[in-house]
Amino acid sequence: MATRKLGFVIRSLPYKTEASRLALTHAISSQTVEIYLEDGDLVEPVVCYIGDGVLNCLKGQQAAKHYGVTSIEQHARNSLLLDLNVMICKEDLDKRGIPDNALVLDAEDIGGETAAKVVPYSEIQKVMESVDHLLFC
Amino acid sequence: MATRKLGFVIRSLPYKTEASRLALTHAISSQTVEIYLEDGDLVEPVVCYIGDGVLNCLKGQQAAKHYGVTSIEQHARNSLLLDLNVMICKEDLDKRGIPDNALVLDAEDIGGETAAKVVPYSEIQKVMESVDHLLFC
Amino acid sequence: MGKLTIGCFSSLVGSLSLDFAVKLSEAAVQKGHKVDLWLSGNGTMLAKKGQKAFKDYSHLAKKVQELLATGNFQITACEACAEARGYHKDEMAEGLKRFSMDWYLASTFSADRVLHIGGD
Amino acid sequence: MGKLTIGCFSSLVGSLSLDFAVKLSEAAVQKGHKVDLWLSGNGTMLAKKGQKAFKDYSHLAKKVQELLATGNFQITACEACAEARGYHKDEMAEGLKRFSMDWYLASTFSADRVLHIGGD
Amino acid sequence: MKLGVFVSDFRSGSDVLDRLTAEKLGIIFVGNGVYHATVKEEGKSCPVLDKQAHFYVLTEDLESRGFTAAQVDSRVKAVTYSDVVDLIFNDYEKAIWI
Amino acid sequence: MKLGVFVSDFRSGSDVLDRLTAEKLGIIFVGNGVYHATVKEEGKSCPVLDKQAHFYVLTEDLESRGFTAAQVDSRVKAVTYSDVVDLIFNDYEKAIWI
Repeated sequence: MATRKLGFVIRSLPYKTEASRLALTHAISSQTVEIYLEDGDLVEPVVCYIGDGVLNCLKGQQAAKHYGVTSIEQHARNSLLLDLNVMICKEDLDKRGIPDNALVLDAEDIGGETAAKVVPYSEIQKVMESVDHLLFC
Repeated sequence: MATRKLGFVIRSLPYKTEASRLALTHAISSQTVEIYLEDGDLVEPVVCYIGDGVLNCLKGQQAAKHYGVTSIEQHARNSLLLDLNVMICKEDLDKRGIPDNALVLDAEDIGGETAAKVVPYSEIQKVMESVDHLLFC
Repeated sequence: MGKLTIGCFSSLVGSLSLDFAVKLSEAAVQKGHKVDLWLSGNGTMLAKKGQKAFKDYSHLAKKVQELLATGNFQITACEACAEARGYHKDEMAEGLKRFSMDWYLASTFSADRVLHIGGD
Repeated sequence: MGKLTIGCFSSLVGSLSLDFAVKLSEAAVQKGHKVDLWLSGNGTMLAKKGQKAFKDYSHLAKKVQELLATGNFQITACEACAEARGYHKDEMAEGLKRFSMDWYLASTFSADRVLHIGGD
Repeated sequence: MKLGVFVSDFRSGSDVLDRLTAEKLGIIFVGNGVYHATVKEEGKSCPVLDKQAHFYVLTEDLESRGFTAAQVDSRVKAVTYSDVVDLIFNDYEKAIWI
Repeated sequence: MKLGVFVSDFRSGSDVLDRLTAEKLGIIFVGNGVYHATVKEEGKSCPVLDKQAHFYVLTEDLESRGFTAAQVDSRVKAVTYSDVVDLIFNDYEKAIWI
């Protein structure tokens, strides 16, 4: 019985590459990983947004309307619906003048119980140190 | 009977994307474009390297040895072998401390007759103004 | 009414540049212009038939067919770029052509405007 | 001897990141390590069979087969990412597997080291 | 020349843009270029907007990324794909993508 | 933590790199990251080399781009793929790619 922690650190802008979308879909896939593992073993992801990556968290993304693809906002909501541990770097939000109310911070309306946390970079650094593996993108 | 001039302006680094390689192979394909055109009609490319794009012109690229792919140097030599008009921005070379003798400036050894020219940016600006279409990459 | 030639080297999924190229083509055709779309590099991914539509991924196959049906839109993939990725002639989506790169240059010869989307 | 899991999302041709992933796998296997290589996003382009070798393009199919033959190398492509690009099950190169994304996470569970190449 | 420049990225291309000159210069923010028109850093709007040029931003790409036209810098005009076609054919002789 | 960072690009990633701290930090220039180890701009070597870290550059990627080990900044050690495997397994506990 063991738990391995994976730190997904999203530093890329949305849409120009698939990096942030795939980080979220991979993190979410932790929900079904048990089929490959022994009883009691777990993979626990934490998702951190830093740098330009914080722009993935903006509310109101209309990518589905204009391009017919799921928005990154929707993936972010799904990650919260599944109660993943999500952190957004406060300094990077402040630098870009993004207020908390512009962000996808919870998925309460669809049943998510865990909110994303806006935290100082030092908290994210601690996550990087505590996880077993780091996945930057 | 008409000639249309195309300005390929290479500003990308080699290898990270196919941008510079494809710019050169497309410019070179002007040699066979007549099969689609009426007698006497021509497409005449000029190739300009600016910004980080000047790093495509370095001699001694061993991409074939290490990765089994034709080097950008080889494509640059092919463009000179076929006597394309090639210009490299002097300010961008100077900024990066790259001397002329580090560059692929001719393909004399394989029969090319036209050398690439190291020119001030103002000359490249003139080319941009004089061509019919601009193709940046 | 004019002719617009677009070259696009960007991959099918992710960058949205191919989406841009197709949507710009659509807007131009709707205004009565003619459009040639040239796919090279990773852009040739659009030429493969049998792409499954998922909500998470760009799916341009249908729009391309609608544009082809107008008669004012041509789409051609670079032959070598396609083969290098394992897309053979019999795997091409319907209505798409394959030629060598000189096709693109010939298209620019008679184009009023050219937009070259040259990177990934 | 350890286990290295590499995830690579980069396209087959152009970025050379897939080349990096395959060459790093080779070096690791030669030193007695085990390697799992996960292909997602545009990285799934490597999974398509029938890629023609041209001098201008990365051609990794042969090296992948050599690595598979050692028995210390697994390579798996993301099923949805492949389907979205039109790579169906019968078009997979020999020896490559297809699974959903949880396969990758399971591979990291038992890995000593993980290298995630997450962009194009 | 009359040059229309499609700016498709947020963190690259400024070296090219800084040097470009044209009798008439249009800068059209598309893709992740739309952040130039919307994101202020340390309270300052993007330096590219100080250039002598006409600025446009593609509404579809703006909205896809979670912005509305109200959040766009006042120097930048929101346009649609249909408008972009007219810009290409009527306002600029050459178009480049960076 | 002991962290190995693969730096694969020339013009992006410095925002991430500037903030990273680690008990032992290794920076491995690969792909177009090799220009950090070889190109001086305005006569100055790349600021990333002033960071407190161990620096490596992948010889295969260096040579592919037309450089030799002799042109590499003296703070950077040229390594092969085989060496990189040892760095990953022996010298650093975590590896990231930026």
